[in-house]
Amino acid sequence: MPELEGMFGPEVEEEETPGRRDFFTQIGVGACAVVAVASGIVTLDYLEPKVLFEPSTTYVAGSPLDFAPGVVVPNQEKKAFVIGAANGIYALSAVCTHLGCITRYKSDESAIACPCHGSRFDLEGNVTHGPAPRPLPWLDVSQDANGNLVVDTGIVIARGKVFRP
Amino acid sequence: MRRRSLLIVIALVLVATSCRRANRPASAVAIARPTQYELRLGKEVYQSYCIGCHGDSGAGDGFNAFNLDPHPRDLSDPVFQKGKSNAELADAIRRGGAGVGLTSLMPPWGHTLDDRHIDAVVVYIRSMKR
Amino acid sequence: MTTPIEIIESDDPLANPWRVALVRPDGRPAVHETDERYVMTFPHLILREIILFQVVVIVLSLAAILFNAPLESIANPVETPNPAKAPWYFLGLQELLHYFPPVVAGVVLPALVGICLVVIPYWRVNLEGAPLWAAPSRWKAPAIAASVILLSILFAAFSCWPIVIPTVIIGVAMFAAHAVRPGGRWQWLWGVTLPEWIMTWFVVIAVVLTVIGTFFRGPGWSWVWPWMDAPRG
Amino acid sequence: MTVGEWVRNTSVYRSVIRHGIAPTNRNRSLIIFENLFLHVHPVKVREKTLRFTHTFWLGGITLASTIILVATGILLMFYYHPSVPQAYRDMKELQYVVDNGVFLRNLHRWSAHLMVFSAFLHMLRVFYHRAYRPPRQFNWVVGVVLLLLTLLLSYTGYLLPWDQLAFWGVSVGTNMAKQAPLVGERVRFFLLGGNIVSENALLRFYVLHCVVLPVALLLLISVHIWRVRKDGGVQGPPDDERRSL
Amino acid sequence: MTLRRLFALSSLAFLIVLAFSPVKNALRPYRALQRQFRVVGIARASSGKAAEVYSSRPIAIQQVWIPELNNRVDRCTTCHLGVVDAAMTSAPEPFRTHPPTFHTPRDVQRFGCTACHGGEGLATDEEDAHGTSADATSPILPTEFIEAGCGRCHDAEAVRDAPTLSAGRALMTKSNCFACHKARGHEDFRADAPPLETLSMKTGAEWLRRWLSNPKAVDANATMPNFQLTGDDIKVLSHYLFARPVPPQLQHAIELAGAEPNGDSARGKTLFAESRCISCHTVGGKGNGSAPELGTIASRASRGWLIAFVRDPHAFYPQTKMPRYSFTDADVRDIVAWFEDELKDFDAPADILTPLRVNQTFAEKGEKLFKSAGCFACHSGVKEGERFGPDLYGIGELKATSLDFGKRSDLPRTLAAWLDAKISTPRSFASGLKMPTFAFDAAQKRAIVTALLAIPAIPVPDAYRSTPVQQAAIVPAGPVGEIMTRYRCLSCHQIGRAGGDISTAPLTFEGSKVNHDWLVNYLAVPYSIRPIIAERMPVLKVSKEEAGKLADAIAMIYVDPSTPDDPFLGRPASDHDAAEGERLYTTFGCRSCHIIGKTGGYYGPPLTETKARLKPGWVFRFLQNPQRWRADVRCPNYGMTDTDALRLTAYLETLAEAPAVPVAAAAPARKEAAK
Repeated sequence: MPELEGMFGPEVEEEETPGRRDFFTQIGVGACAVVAVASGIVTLDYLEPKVLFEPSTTYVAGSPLDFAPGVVVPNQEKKAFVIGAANGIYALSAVCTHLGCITRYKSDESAIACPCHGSRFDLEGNVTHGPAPRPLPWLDVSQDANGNLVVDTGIVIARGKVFRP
Repeated sequence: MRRRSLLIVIALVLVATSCRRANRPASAVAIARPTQYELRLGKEVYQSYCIGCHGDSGAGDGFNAFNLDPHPRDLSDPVFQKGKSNAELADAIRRGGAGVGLTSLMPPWGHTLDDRHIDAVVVYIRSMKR
Repeated sequence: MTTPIEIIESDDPLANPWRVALVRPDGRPAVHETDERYVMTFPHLILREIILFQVVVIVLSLAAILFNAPLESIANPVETPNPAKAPWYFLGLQELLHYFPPVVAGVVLPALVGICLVVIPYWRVNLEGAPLWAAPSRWKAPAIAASVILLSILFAAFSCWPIVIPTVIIGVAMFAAHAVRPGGRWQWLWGVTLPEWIMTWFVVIAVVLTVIGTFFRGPGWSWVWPWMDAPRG
Repeated sequence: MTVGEWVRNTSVYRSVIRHGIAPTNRNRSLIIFENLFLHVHPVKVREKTLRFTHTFWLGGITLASTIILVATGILLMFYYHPSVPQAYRDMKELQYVVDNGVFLRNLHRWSAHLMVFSAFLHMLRVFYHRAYRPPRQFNWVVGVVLLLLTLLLSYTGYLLPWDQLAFWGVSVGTNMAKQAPLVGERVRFFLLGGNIVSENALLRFYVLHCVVLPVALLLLISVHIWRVRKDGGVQGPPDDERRSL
Repeated sequence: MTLRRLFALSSLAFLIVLAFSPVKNALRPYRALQRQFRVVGIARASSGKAAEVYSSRPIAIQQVWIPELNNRVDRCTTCHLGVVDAAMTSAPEPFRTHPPTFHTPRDVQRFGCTACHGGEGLATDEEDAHGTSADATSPILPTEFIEAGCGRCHDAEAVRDAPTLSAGRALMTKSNCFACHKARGHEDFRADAPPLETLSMKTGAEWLRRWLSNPKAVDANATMPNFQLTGDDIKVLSHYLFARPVPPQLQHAIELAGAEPNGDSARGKTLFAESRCISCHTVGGKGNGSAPELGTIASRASRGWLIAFVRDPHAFYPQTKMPRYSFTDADVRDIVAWFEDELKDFDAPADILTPLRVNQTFAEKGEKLFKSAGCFACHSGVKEGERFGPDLYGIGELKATSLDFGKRSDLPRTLAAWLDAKISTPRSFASGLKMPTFAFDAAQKRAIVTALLAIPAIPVPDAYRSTPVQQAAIVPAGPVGEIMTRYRCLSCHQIGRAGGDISTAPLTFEGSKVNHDWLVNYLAVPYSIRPIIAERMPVLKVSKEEAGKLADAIAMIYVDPSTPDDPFLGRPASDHDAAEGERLYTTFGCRSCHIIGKTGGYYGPPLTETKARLKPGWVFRFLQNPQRWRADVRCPNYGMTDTDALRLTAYLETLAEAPAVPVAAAAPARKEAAK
């Protein structure tokens, strides 16, 4: 719009030299930019929770003696199964790998079944039927000072790593 | 540009130093003194179980001491205190005289007192040093 | 680029492009002036606005760094602090409650103030802006004197001295304005309009009541001196 | 070519900001009228309105504190549960756990006080400058309503920390409202969602404080500022008696 | 100042001021402490791997969250990083390991820190967490009163590891605090102060004046506090008390007794000593001290009253702990004759026992004062809802700022100081206060303050409350129960959790412990079982018939089902076993405390008469775990095998002599023991 240029009159200048003016402008704009960026970072920091009020991922499953081979003990709240095997004890996540429903143990069929879409798993977590894409993950099992089994649903371990008390 | 960033850095440093609080923990190597709590617990245990033979001040002059041979140990003796570590004292209390190769007249307390009581008694014994 | 700001004073719409149209003085918007110095909004106004914002943030941040917002113990419906005070901007009202029946102090007076504020621009006397004593009339002085005296007596009947005293002072000042000589140091007093007198009266009372309520009231709404330790209640 | 120049030459930049950066009056004008927020300003302003004593910037201070209040208020909402006793505990969380939480809370609190204070002073300034006169009558009324909204906002926010100060401040305040003839009891009942200051009251005050009143306030502020422009810009001291009707 | 320069300056100021809070945040003290902890931890780590754990610790807020315990959140471990870390024993604060207690370190996750210690668990800076400022909502409990923390959950019991707390609670009960003050768990409290009906026939105006002006000065064992009554108060109260009618039966009994001839003072002295009255009373300060001092008893009570009272204390004072001895009429006359001869205040005026002539006007005033001063709370009992003093609910968590310090500008503004002053000099806070002054010493005051600080504003949830099984003492109905009531067994002995603490022998399982025949003899003529303890059971003059009934009932009722009748399971111990047992007796060093034959210590009971006294099953179980029935038994647990315990039992069962060392031989040791 060069034809409009004249409408705005000549450029308005102040008494300062351009160098000085630039310097002050730059300080001002620079400081404001730093504030903008820094407040963004500080805001992100502010929004990051520093403490969590979430239930612990570990729970005490009981004495190892309670898990003879074939015993399956589900824990609804922590969404896990603790299963006694011939060579030890292991824990399975009860969260279906399909869409996250909580699976149930069918004692009459010795299988784990998902009520939502009919996925089925064997006692080692392998998919035997249905839409589930992956086997149920194995969870970390350890022993506390009193000798009780402690399951950590937050730690997934390699399949087949049976815990021997 | 350089002057600007310099100014900003100086400003930040100024801010940073001005709000540092003088709140430093003691040096890492310092050893804390026994708490009042431990001393009190130790004293209670001592006065329940030990005072009869070892006496109020630990000098081995309890009312039951007269019939004991060998005589109960003078626990306040600085030489004795220096010669035994806390672990040795606790061991002697736990296993008794017979357990550490001394007289069986000093009974073992390991089944009666738990570790915290024994440790507390050791702390209290240390406080009886003349 | 060192030429000073050049202010263009012209009625030429091409030279003053912000003026899209000229309107008659009785129309809207009421843009009358053509003989003023104008400057570019950017940077002159925008920069000032930014600085203003920055200063406000700086002042408030300093306050926020230096003074923590009050936080007392968790609300306990069975333990009334003594005195239980409303937020500071309501303490004038709470102070009024000390003198007047609740309906008057809690409803009538605030409602009156609110209505008065709203109707200000629709009253002729407010718009004319003539000094109080500019147009001499026979009834003005007696009427004002009567109002001041009546109001004083009314509030005195409730022993509301924080209102009576400002009322009397303002009343005296109004008549003092009548007496000031033009051209003297006090000339501005003569120029004060009636609405301004009333508003001043209202502001002084509001400030006095709020200050009393905030600083001078202790347990049981009794009078305390803020620099003395309030008795614990 | 510096990075700045390169950025300014990208088509994305140019699609957003259409004017150059050279300090020409044309660019400066474009800055104003190509920006939604600055558009409320004219391109040029009367120089004398920039003087401090013209307005004492009181409206600006009020607006600035409003902006601070909105920003800090939104951030504070992330950590606030309007329930008993969690509300009070959240104050402690802000203080002890959340990074900069206590600073934001302080800032919010002091800004609120400043806003009430500066809005009141702004009203006095306008009155004594006789800036309520035509054509600004309506804007004066809007301003009075804004002052009322400011008071209500501050008051509703007063309860939210759920500490003794808040609880009894609000108890005293709502009991004053109760004195109104006929409607007083009902008003208090509706305001508190019950007969006592309880969790219901906390929730109501929360909704009023965070949704209803701010929306009303921001709408009216827009009207208020728009009307300032429409009514001929800020009006300073009435030195020019030609304008009195 | 040009606009741009102003802009530059304000922008810089804007930046600096806004940077303040984040920088301050980054420099929060706990972060520095956590870095310091890494250094300390690495220096103390036993292995490279352990050091690795310290160095990789994140700098973050630590917390213990216990939703079940009033949603408690304790962040103390943010700074106190070594609380459960055994490597940090004797490390500098705040990293030091918590001193081992019953609950630490094992229960830290279950209770957090502030449940016991107080303080603001949410806080992450020292001043707020410890609540050291005057207006802190929750100041930390001073270490001096730390046992108050135990009392928050253990709210109705004596806690073994908290002797100060337990002592404070016992002292509060004994001092009848709950007669005036409401407190949780003490709603049904009834003071057992003596009834005042027979006062006009018991004592005189002068003695009453002395008593009312300061009970402790008259009798050091007095539980009644000093009401700081004025001369006029005492006068009108005396008139009221002397105006109260005496029940006709008692009046009759006292009058008859007063008319009886004088007894034999010398015989009375012997009887008094034999009966071991000082098991409860004191004479000249010697004795147990749980009952009144008898050193000046003849100047305190009239002869007739004393005779009638000793014959049947329960008719005068139903709640008394004093047993009704089976004295003959002459016995009592003799004992009181000895009182009249020897136990007298010889400096007292002759009219100390002269009754008052009642003025009815004064008596009416006195009745009002009896009510307004709160005398009735202890002496006539109060109905529920009529408690005289302020409630004690939540007193342990009052905020210092809400306390009324009144005139006491000298006190530090803390709850502990306020409570201490309240129980030391209750009336120093303002005029017109009614709480009387108790004469507590410093240790007692500390104990009571501890017990008071243990009363929380909100009781802990039931899941966290330690609720001891409140079993009432099983006392059989019928004649045996009557005998036990008459002799007030429970005044000294414990049965279950009920009963007095004077005797060290609880009766709960006494039937499993001692032989029936021995018990019959012992009840008739008790003797001191342990030579170092001079105090023994009083000679109650129990008849053989009564003793037999009691022993039968004890053998039947107070039985521990887990104690075998025959530890040898039908295979009688051989001589070899007994010989082995004798060897073990030496090996274990039992003789350092026990006497067999002529040698041994005075600490435990002599074992010479074991077969006659103790049942073998009980001996066997005792040897296995001496603390089985009473935690404070001093005999060490040797961790014996069953075989060893059985052999030792076999040996002890061979011992059936009469006590080898007469009681008097242990005399030098008694004073020590009495301490």
